[in-house]
Amino acid sequence: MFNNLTDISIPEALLITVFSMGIVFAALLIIDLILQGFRSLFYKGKRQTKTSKTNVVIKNDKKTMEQDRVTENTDSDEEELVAVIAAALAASLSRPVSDIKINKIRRVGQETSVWSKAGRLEQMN
Amino acid sequence: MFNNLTDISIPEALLITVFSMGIVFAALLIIDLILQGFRSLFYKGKRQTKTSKTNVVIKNDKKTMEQDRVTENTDSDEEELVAVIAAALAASLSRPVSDIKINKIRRVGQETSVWSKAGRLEQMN
Amino acid sequence: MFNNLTDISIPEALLITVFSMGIVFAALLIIDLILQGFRSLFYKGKRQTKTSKTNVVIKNDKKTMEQDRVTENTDSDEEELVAVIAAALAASLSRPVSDIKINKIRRVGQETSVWSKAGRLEQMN
Amino acid sequence: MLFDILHKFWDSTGFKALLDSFFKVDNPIEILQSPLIMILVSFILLYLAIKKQFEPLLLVPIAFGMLLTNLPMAGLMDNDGLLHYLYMGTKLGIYPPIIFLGVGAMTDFGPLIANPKSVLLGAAAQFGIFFTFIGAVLISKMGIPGIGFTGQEAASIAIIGGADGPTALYLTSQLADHLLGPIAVAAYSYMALVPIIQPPIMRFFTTEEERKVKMEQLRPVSKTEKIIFPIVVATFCILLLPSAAPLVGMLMFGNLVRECGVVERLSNTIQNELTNIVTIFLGITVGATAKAEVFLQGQTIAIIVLGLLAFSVGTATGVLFGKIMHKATGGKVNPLIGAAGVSAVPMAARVVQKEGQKANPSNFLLMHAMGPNVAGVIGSAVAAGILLLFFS
Amino acid sequence: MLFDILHKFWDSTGFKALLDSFFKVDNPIEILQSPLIMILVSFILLYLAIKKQFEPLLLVPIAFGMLLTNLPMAGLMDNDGLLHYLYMGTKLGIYPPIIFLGVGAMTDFGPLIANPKSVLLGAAAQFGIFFTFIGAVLISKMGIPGIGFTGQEAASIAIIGGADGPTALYLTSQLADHLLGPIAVAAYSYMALVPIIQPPIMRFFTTEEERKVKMEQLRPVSKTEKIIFPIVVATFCILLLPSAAPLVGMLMFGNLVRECGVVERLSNTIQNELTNIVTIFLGITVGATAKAEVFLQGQTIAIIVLGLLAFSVGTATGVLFGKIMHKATGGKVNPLIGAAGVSAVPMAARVVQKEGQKANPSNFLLMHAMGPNVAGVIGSAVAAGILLLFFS
Amino acid sequence: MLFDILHKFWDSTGFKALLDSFFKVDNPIEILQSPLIMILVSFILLYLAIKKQFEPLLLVPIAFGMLLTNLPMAGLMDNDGLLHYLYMGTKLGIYPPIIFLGVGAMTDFGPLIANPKSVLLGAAAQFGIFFTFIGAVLISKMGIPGIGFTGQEAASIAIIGGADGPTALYLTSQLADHLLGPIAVAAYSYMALVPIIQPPIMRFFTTEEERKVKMEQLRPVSKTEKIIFPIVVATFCILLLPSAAPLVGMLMFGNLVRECGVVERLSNTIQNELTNIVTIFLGITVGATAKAEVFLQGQTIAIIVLGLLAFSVGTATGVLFGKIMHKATGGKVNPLIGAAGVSAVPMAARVVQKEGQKANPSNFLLMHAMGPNVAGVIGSAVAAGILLLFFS
Ligand code: NA
Ligand code: NA
Ligand code: NA
Repeated sequence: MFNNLTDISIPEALLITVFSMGIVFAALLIIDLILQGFRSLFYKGKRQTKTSKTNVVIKNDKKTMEQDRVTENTDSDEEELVAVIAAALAASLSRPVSDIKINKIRRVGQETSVWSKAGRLEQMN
Repeated sequence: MFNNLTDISIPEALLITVFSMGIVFAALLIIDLILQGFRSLFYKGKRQTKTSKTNVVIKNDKKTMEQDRVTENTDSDEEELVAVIAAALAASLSRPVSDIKINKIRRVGQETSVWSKAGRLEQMN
Repeated sequence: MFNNLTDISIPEALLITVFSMGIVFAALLIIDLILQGFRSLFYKGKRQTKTSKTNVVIKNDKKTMEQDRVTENTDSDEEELVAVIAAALAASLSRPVSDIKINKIRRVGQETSVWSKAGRLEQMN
Repeated sequence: MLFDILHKFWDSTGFKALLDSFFKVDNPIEILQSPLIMILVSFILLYLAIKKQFEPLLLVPIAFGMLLTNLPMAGLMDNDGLLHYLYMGTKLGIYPPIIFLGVGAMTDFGPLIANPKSVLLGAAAQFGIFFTFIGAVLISKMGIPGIGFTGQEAASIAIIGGADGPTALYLTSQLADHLLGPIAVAAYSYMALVPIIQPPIMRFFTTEEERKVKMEQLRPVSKTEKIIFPIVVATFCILLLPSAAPLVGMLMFGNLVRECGVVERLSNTIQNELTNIVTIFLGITVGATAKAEVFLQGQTIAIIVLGLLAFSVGTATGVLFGKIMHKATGGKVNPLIGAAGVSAVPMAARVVQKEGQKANPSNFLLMHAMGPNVAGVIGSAVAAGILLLFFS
Repeated sequence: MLFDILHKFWDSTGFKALLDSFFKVDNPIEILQSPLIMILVSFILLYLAIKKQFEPLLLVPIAFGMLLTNLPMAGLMDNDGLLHYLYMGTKLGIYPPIIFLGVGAMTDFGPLIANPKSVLLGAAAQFGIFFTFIGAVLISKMGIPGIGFTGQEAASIAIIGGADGPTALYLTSQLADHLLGPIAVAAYSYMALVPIIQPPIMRFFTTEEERKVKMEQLRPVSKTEKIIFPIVVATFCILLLPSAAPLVGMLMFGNLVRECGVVERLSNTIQNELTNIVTIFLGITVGATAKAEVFLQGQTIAIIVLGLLAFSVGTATGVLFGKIMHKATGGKVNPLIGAAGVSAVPMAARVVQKEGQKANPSNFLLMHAMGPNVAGVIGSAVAAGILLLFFS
Repeated sequence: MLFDILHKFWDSTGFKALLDSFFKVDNPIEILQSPLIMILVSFILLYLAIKKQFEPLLLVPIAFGMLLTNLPMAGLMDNDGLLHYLYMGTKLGIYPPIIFLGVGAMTDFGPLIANPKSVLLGAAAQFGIFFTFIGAVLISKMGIPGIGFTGQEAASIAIIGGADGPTALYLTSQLADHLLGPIAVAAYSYMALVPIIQPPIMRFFTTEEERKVKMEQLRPVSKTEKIIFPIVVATFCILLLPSAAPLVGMLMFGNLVRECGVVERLSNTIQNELTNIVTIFLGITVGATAKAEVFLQGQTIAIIVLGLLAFSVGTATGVLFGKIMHKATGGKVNPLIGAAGVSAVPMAARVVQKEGQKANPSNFLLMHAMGPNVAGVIGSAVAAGILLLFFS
């Protein structure tokens, strides 16, 4: 398509940019349209009617470091966390936020240190 | 062994069938004999005497879909399940069925949905 | 370095031994020195001051056979086990032994037999 | 110039290739081999796997592999394509024996050891394989245009009757890897359909009285027997049929790891992560062999039909042999358990349990059916060994 | 004779080679390419990864690989070296799509399905890629000695702007694998620095009022939609851009395995062990490409600078497009969520959440930002496909 | 014709080949190399591994691989055989370093860091390696027919004295892979026999008084030290001995992943699934190298004898160096801990603990023995590096 793809001229670079961003937008625009189709096909607002309260105990996984950063902050963050979890659950459980009541946030994570100790012991006994 | 193995004639196919089923039966018949040898070597009906009652709590794994199909049915299936588990345990614990008393069937599985939610949250917080 | 490495003479073998053990000792001696450097860099005996008691519940893993061998012995070994665990924890928690009080040793392992039974059942139901 | 790029871009898309597969064909019949049809087939398989739960562990990866390979221009099965690299494990016959390792580690041969006679039912059900082999040869002689199988192909189709996924995929990968797609689809679909295919055949060949037979309690099996079993069976079967070594060897190694009780951590990893990883790679690459031009052939229809025949005949001969044993033992054997000899573990054994209870609600045949069921796995591995001996 | 051996031994050590890299150079400038400098760089990266928690899952392996490859004479990247064998999975483009399989299995596209318009923010943020591409071409024209990029190299550098590790590593492995080291370091470092890079840009381009905007509750998304989504998006994107197939195909396969609900055990293994194993091998071998003589070049500095540009421009165009949507919807869209379009999942979405709350403590933008965030992953995979189309 | 097939079938079985190995030999002495004998040897190893729990994690796979490879005609180690494909990871030196990655991730170097002097005990115990090396050379000079070792073979046999499985397998795979079978069997058997081999030697070289010595509490070790340790040791050892890079590099990478605390998920996968999967493949393919014609040689007996020598001498020199340290420190060091320097982690350290308690019930030497024990792992990796430097 171009004279020499190992040595790109500036006009060529601009052309590539315009064309590529065009394709990127076109592609994602079509995905947008597909998803709007999803909405009309699958979502009729029915679920709004069944508003059962959901009690949730959040089980934190030990896998990422994300939570450690959260753990650094305290107290004031606790409320943010509740709100964020509520919002997240709302989406993932397909319920409006108002339906969700969080009773208790129990951190289950950080067992890792115990485990790795068990590992060490295992190795020695 | 045959003229042309990429182009099999019908008599050849029949011969292959007769011969192969012969080998299959011979092979499995010998396994049968070996297992009858096992019986006389290892099993003297001794275990019958020690009839201690075994209380078992069945821990269902979350891994396969099998249990979901079971879960669809209810109530009337519960009894079948107990019976089947008893039979299975009888074999795997090497005890006659009458020795086994199942107190409680506790399903531990299906934590997966909770976990995958935790996964999603983890990703977002 | 040698005439023929596929056919080693006895003097050559002795030379290799002397030289190699020399390198092994030299290498590990330097590691010794590095670790003595660690001691002076990172360890000032400070931690001695904060002597909070640590209550520990040991969680045995089901993975190795080691513990089975331990399990064979009983009673008299229990004390040894406590002592050994205390020593191990002392090192891994960076606390002197006297700081550690073990309340309870709870074996969590050996669920494997239950699990494998669950596996078999799963396969059959 | 932008127009020029757009034109070239359009030529590079799969959309154009897909349109061309309809409108730029020399012969209207070629439309029947359009990748679009395969894309639709993959959607149907995804529907069956997800909604109807047809053996989803393999059919979801197979169907997605089928989708990816039929999106034109993507080149995932080209020599330097991602799926082609992963396919090497299928082609070289590595993945299926590793799955068998996992199957061995998940299988309890206790019911077979307790009731050795049931091993013969696992032999009888292999008639399905060879009946189908004859069928495939017969069809080839009928002169239907586009439908004809070489000996290797006929053997690969026949093994569908083994009702055992890894065995079918291993044999096919060694004898006729271009048929991996249709044979995998047929084998896994019929395995999922066992609860529908088998009951009428089981009822047709048995009387109500026979189905009511309650079988006596199996004897207990000791740990020692369970440990010795895989060693002895592997040694014997491989000495008899060296070509069955990859399948039987791995099956029995997995079982030994399971039963020996001293390598629990290996057993867990084999049963879970190793099997899962290989399942994903095996499934998606088997699906990726099903390109439109090889899948959309008259042969595929013949394979689908012959596969159904294979399952049906295997069930029937299993049940009929069960009837012989019923007579020979003076009525101690319920002939229904013969149907479990096709393998399709553990589905076929569960079908036997259900049918037995329909006839007699106090009947528990599950453990008795597990014997022929696991014997069927050994039986079809042996049959695969014989076919490899002839055809490779 | 012992002295002779000692002399030869000394010649075989890395210590001697390291000393020679300082004292036995033809030209003093060569000292700047001493492996010792790379060893120090690897220590710094380890410090950042461990102490500062800069994307440690990849930077710890990358930094250690960098250390090992720069210890002279060890030969781990020689043709028969350990890391060279493991590197094949990187070079052949196998590891990054498998990581994408894991990413798909860990990603919830629900927020994107619920708010389709947010997909456009994921498109807008890709300007960062192409802006950087122009930048790399411009720099090459400036005639700075030792700094000049081919088209393939410029494309590989540009993809840093995608803020997506596996995509960057895949594209670079296909177009310019000698740059894997610096591009990986830049990409993962800036992803870790997202909470520092993005906020000033976000605040610069938005008003207080705009940042205060609360967005309305997302609609619920059904299981069916989540299952159909990966199938449809894979089919469409690969038909449009066949070259994106390895990335988009694996991403969406992983997501289907996650959402279909019938292959939980495959989903678990993909998310955990498979991803972890491949992460280790990918990381250490990517690091192992960063030998002193290729890493310690003026080009690396240019890549570091251009990478920062890429992230900044992507953030800015995302936010600016957010402002357009803010206007177009009559103020319903908070423009901050545009910043999440660069991907860097989920860090960028969390930054949006924090900035939104700073402006308005009752503001919860996280779920709204997850839409552009995951759209950005698709967007940069699409952009990578276009660049592959041009340059491979 | 059926008879004809049966005849050809019989020729294809392993049974015939096995019979021929007894009755159709040119020279009666060839009977001693019958595969049947190896099959019996594999059964004995399985018995030891399962019933006596001799290092079952490796001996169960090794013994089963030995069984499979000696079933005639199965061809699992032919160029296109299943085990031959899997063997590539052993032959290319990939599996053992990955096992070392796992060992690193499972090892706590804390006791070594707390007591640096114990590192020298890990050096002293390596005398066992070189003593055995001299022994192997001596035996070769004795002119016993059929027993003679090249330098490479002598080095591979000597490394048994390292009492470290992956190191022995790595060195042997690089220098003399035809000896993998006997060397693996000897190494793992003697590691299992450590509780029987070591105590008499330990008691012979020490006095009751010495064994009663209680050692003072180890100092606490900080997280920072544990993180820096693997980085520094890897850098130093590989600079000194580049040929040790695959072993030392992976050992220390695994340890860094363990100790750095920010990549817990990688650490878990390395310690469990990755190590387990590679253990299975390594074990079964190492066993598969032990075909009758290479295993049933006078050399194997020599290897078994030399291996025992290696363990015994290593234990003795470790204890003797312990006595030197006992004197040098004015009685602060219990010389028993020197025996742990042979590695065989953690068995040797446990033996020290038991012997110490026998002499003095209030004696807890375990943590003090862990120092030399893990130092022994580094020591034999260094020794392996030197042997590779000479002989590869
Ligand atoms: Na079968
Ligand atoms: Na992106
Ligand atoms: Na050692």
